[in-house]
Amino acid sequence: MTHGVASPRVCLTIWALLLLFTAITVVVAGIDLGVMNVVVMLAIAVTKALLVILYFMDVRDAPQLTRIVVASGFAWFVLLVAFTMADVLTRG
Amino acid sequence: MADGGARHLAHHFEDLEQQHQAASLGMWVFLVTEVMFFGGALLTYVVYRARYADAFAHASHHLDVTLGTFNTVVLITSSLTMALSVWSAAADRRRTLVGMLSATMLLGSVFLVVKGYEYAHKFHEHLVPGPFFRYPGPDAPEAELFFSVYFILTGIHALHMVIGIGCLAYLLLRARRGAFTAAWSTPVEMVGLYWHFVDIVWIFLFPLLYLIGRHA
Amino acid sequence: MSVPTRKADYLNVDYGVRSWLFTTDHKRIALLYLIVITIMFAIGGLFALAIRLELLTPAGELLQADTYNKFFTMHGVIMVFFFLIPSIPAVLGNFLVPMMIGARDLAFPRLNLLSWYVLVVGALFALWAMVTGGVDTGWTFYTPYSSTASHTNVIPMALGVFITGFSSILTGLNFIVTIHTMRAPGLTWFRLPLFIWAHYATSVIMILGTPVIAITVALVGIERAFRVGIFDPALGGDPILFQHLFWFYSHPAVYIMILPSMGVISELVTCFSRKRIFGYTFVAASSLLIAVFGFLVWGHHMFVAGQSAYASFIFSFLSMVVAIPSAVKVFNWTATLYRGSIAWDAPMLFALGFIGLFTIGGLTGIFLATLGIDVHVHDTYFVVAHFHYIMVGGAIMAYMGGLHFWWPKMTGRLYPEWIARIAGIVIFLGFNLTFFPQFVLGYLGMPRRYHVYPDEFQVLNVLSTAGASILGVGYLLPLVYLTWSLRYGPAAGPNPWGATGLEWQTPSPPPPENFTQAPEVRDAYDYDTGLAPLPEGARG
Amino acid sequence: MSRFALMPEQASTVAGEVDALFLSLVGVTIFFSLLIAGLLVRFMLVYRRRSATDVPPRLHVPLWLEAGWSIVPLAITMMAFFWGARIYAALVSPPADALEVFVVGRQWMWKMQHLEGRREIDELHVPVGRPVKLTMTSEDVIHSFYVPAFRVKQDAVPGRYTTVWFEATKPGTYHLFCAEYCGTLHSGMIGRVVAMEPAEFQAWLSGAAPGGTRGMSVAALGEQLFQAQGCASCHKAGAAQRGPALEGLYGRSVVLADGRTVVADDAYLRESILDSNAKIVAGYQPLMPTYRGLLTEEQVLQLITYLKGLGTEAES
Ligand code: HEA
Ligand code: HEA
Ligand code: HEC
Ligand code: CUA
Ligand SMILES: [Cu+2]
Repeated sequence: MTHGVASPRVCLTIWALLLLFTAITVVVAGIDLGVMNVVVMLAIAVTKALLVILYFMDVRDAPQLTRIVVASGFAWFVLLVAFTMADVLTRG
Repeated sequence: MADGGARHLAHHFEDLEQQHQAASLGMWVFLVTEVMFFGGALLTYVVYRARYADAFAHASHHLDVTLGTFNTVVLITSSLTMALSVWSAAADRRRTLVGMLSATMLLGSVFLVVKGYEYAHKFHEHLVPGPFFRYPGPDAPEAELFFSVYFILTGIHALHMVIGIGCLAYLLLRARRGAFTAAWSTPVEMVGLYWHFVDIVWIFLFPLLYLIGRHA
Repeated sequence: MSVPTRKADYLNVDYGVRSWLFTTDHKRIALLYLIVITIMFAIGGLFALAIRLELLTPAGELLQADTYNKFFTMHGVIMVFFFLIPSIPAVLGNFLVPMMIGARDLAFPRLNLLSWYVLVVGALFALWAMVTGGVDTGWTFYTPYSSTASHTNVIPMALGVFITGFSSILTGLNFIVTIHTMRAPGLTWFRLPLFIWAHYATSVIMILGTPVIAITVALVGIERAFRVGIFDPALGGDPILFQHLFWFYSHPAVYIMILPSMGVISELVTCFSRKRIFGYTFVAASSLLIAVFGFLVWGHHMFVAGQSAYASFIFSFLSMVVAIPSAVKVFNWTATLYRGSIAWDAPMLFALGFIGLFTIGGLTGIFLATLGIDVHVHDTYFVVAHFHYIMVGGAIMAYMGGLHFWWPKMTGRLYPEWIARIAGIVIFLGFNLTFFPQFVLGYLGMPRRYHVYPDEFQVLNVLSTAGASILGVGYLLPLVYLTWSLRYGPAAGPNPWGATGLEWQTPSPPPPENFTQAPEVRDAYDYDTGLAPLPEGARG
Repeated sequence: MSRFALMPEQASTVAGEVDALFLSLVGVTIFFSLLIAGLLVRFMLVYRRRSATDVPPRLHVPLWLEAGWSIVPLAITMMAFFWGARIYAALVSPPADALEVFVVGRQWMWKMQHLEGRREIDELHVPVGRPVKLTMTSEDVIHSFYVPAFRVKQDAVPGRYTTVWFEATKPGTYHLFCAEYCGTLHSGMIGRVVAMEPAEFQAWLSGAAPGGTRGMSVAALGEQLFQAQGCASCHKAGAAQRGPALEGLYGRSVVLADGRTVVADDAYLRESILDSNAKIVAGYQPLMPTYRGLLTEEQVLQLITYLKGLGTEAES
């Protein structure tokens, strides 16, 4: 049974990338970019999460079903937020 | 290893492959429920943040970014050691496995200690929501909302860490007795998935809670 | 034992309380659930009777206002969280999902047992909250009433609901994994019984929705316990945010309650008309569509709550769309009967009752989803009538039908057919008399959760109470004769109905490992091939 | 109002249309219920099992049939949606000339305040033939203002304003119910709406009001408060003026310190008073104290009414 477990080299690379992104997000947070601050921060967070999911959690060569499960989890969270905000942002 | 892991096969499965598939799918489905569990709490953050952007930005100044960053690094590193644990188990390296599991537990504990220190600090500053909440700046009520959300999100996150450390302790005990082999290391993989998930939650909480008001 | 030569089956393989309380056999766990759920139904039903008695007169002489409020709250909480949500999935689903797919057990048997214990612990919390003073928030726990104003045991009750949620999550998780990984070789998705599809769809909702109710009631509990504001308007918190979180789960939850029933009906209708289901793919797909679209309509509970008009339009529109898959199912069931060979056995009568009452309940859901009408009938007895039509007239009817249908499989015994038919008819009549007047009451404007009401509403309330007493008798009958059959019922044989499901290919009650030899896998409803003949002496 | 009936009385401009829509859907329900029930019973009788060896035919499933019975219900629900949405759209947009009344709910009573000064409890007098708009809030938990004869209902939510409007068409006395569960005496939180001929209503309005507020209008009460609470010290033109002038504020857009622009509506004024630091006007310091907890909901409404009045004065 070999389920593509990430090798130590891959792990270390990903770890370094994650730290790099952490540094970037802390630095960027100190600069005033208006609304872009939030966008950049979230984009970085999503990237980091993807790195963890794909490499540390070995989804990159997991079965299709696993990917669907992961995706639906996040999709449903987005749905919860989106429909609630559809109310909150449009209240008179 | 002599039995190729066969003694781990439960009576109702056909073979180990099917059993592993079931465990892995089960874990992923469980993580989806966790996403929604945190998701509900995160929704309160999103709604109030959208409505009281300034108050939230100001309140976030009362969080310690240095400690937050430190903890982020700690947790990311613990994810690394966790990933290496999974690899060690799959590569039949028992000593490395024990070492990596210990490291993960240790890093997790460091995270919790730092978090505890931050909590204690908030407590002294009267920034814990409730009857004793005192807030120096404007928008005290909205700031109180921020701290409610902060404590709830980080609180359930910390609770998950505690559970994770418990699971790691169990793995450690079994790993020292050589329970995990290349043929069968499902529990290590499953706890690994859980631990990485907890890490991912923090990857979002850190910028959302600590960094939103940095530039203002 | 009276039958010493009986072969080892799951019931007699082991004796003693321990062998039940520590069992990991899905069939035994199903029976454990059956016991808990029946107790909860009786408690919830007794509250219902007290409610109806109180409403006999407009002045509210029987109960104090506070007592009444606690009664309907506990009626709602118990019926929804501790009876209807676990009912079909945890009893029939637990028993049948592995058997129908030719597996020996669910994927995680110990987790399955755990989820029963979790339900029991949750129920104990709820009962504790009840006997130490009760809760008066309504089953909806709306803030800020629940978080600040109420003086009752909200926290233990919230804990009960929180804990029970995990039972539901674990059951759903177990079903999903089992259905994906443990189907017998050759049993492809489109050969599965529709009962399985329905339970799969239900499980998806349990997984994606239930965690949200857990965190939501936890937040209310935290807000109450530590006096921190989360939904507190005094801090700028938003009580309507609570409603979003609550209904994000609780609307999909109504589909947790109805989808398994729909699965049961698909089995009953085909078996008793000896027909292949009409439009298999459509019925199967509609279950998934309901599960997915069911998540997009929660705001229809909030049309007058202060939600934005824009959001109301979206939610109303989507509520209309989600009704279509239900309609498709109703039409396909009806078409299945066409040119069938229809037997009038009790389970079939329950199934027909379901179809009729669900149609009325569902169509009145369309009234509620219609914005202009809901403004008037929201929080009136029209809503109460709507959901009892679906939950009592629909879901419980299907639960009864399923219980009667699989009773011989579960116990190895047949129940007295004629009394069962009479019970079905009594329930149907009592039900309509109880709840039909409530539609009229609601449109006339009688608000729900009212303990005293204006005189002009009395006539209809008296009718409703009269109906409830008939209904109560109707529910007592099965309790009596099913229990009776356990000891005195004639032996059932492996397949008393001549049904095609895999579960009928094994003895009744089944052996601990479900099948003594691998079942012969075929399409779910092969009634037209003569492969599942009616047994000797079956009613023609 | 105490006869046995199957339909409620129609006493507002929307009631007729709501009922028409309702009855149409009743028609749809009867049609489909009878259709389904009729088919079920018919099949049960015609295809009753004759012998245990019957083998029913395998039927072809025509796509047009499946499509048909999806599309027809969809079409029907779409009609219901648009019709219902039209009524709702009208219900959420009060006409500009509506008579305004403030309603504050609390456990377990309704407090009404007419702009001209009359106050009522659990009773609301309104003229016939003129739209009436209620601006509502609650002092504790959520309540809901419901007049079945008018077919209107709206929750009163603590911490914010909601509005509902109606135009009574028939003089009479109608039930007022609290429709959102609010605790022990939820079912006792009921009252009456009295619809009167306009002239009668005017007479009633100028009649003596109970309590010490006889004859004093809401705006006048607001002005009193404006002085008593010290608002004037910062907001009246002069050397000591530290806050922006409030004349002509209502309905205008305000530029905030963080660059956003907001329209000064009821909600904004409410927030400015209760939560003064939530939105800071550009060019000013966050000096204004928050009045949360210091003013009752009714007093806030009085202040707002006074501020609105300032708008028209400045223009004239
Ligand atoms: C099992 C439970 C269950 C189910 C399945 C449903 C199904 C539906 N419900 Fe119901 N509902 C509840 C349980 C349920 N509901 C409960 C408990 C409440 C109250 C909660 C509380 O406040 O306490 C409630 C409240 C409720 C409301 C809020 C009312 C209010 O408080 O103001 C609304 C509004 O849209 C609604 C709509 C619907 C719709 C559109 C469906 C649809 O899914 C129905 C679809 C079915 C059909 C349409 C019938 C079959 C169709 C035909 C035979 C063909 C003809 C069809 C057409 C022409 C359309 N429901
Ligand atoms: C599954 C869900 C379910 C079920 C089955 C029922 C069943 C019944 N309900 Fe329930 N009801 C709800 C869910 C349900 N209800 C919910 C969610 C609410 C809203 C609560 C809220 O507002 O918060 C509600 C509210 C509600 C009200 C409105 C109260 C109010 O708003 O003021 C009324 C009033 O008539 C009512 C009546 C009934 C009746 C007569 C039955 C009958 O069908 C019950 C029949 C059953 C019996 C009569 C029991 C039979 C007896 C036995 C099986 C054993 C006997 C016992 C011993 C031997 C010891 N219900
Ligand atoms: C200590 C001085 C002070 C007092 C007392 C005071 N205000 Fe203010 N007010 C200000 C200042 C300064 C601002 C501008 C900054 C801001 O928006 O908070 C302001 C802003 C406002 C605004 C928003 C104006 C705009 O142009 O958008 C309103 C409305 C208002 N105040 C009403 C009141 C009322 C009503 C009271 C009494 C109950 C009151 N104020 C008492 C200082 C005061
Ligand atoms: Cu106020 Cu109900
Ligand atoms: Cu709903």
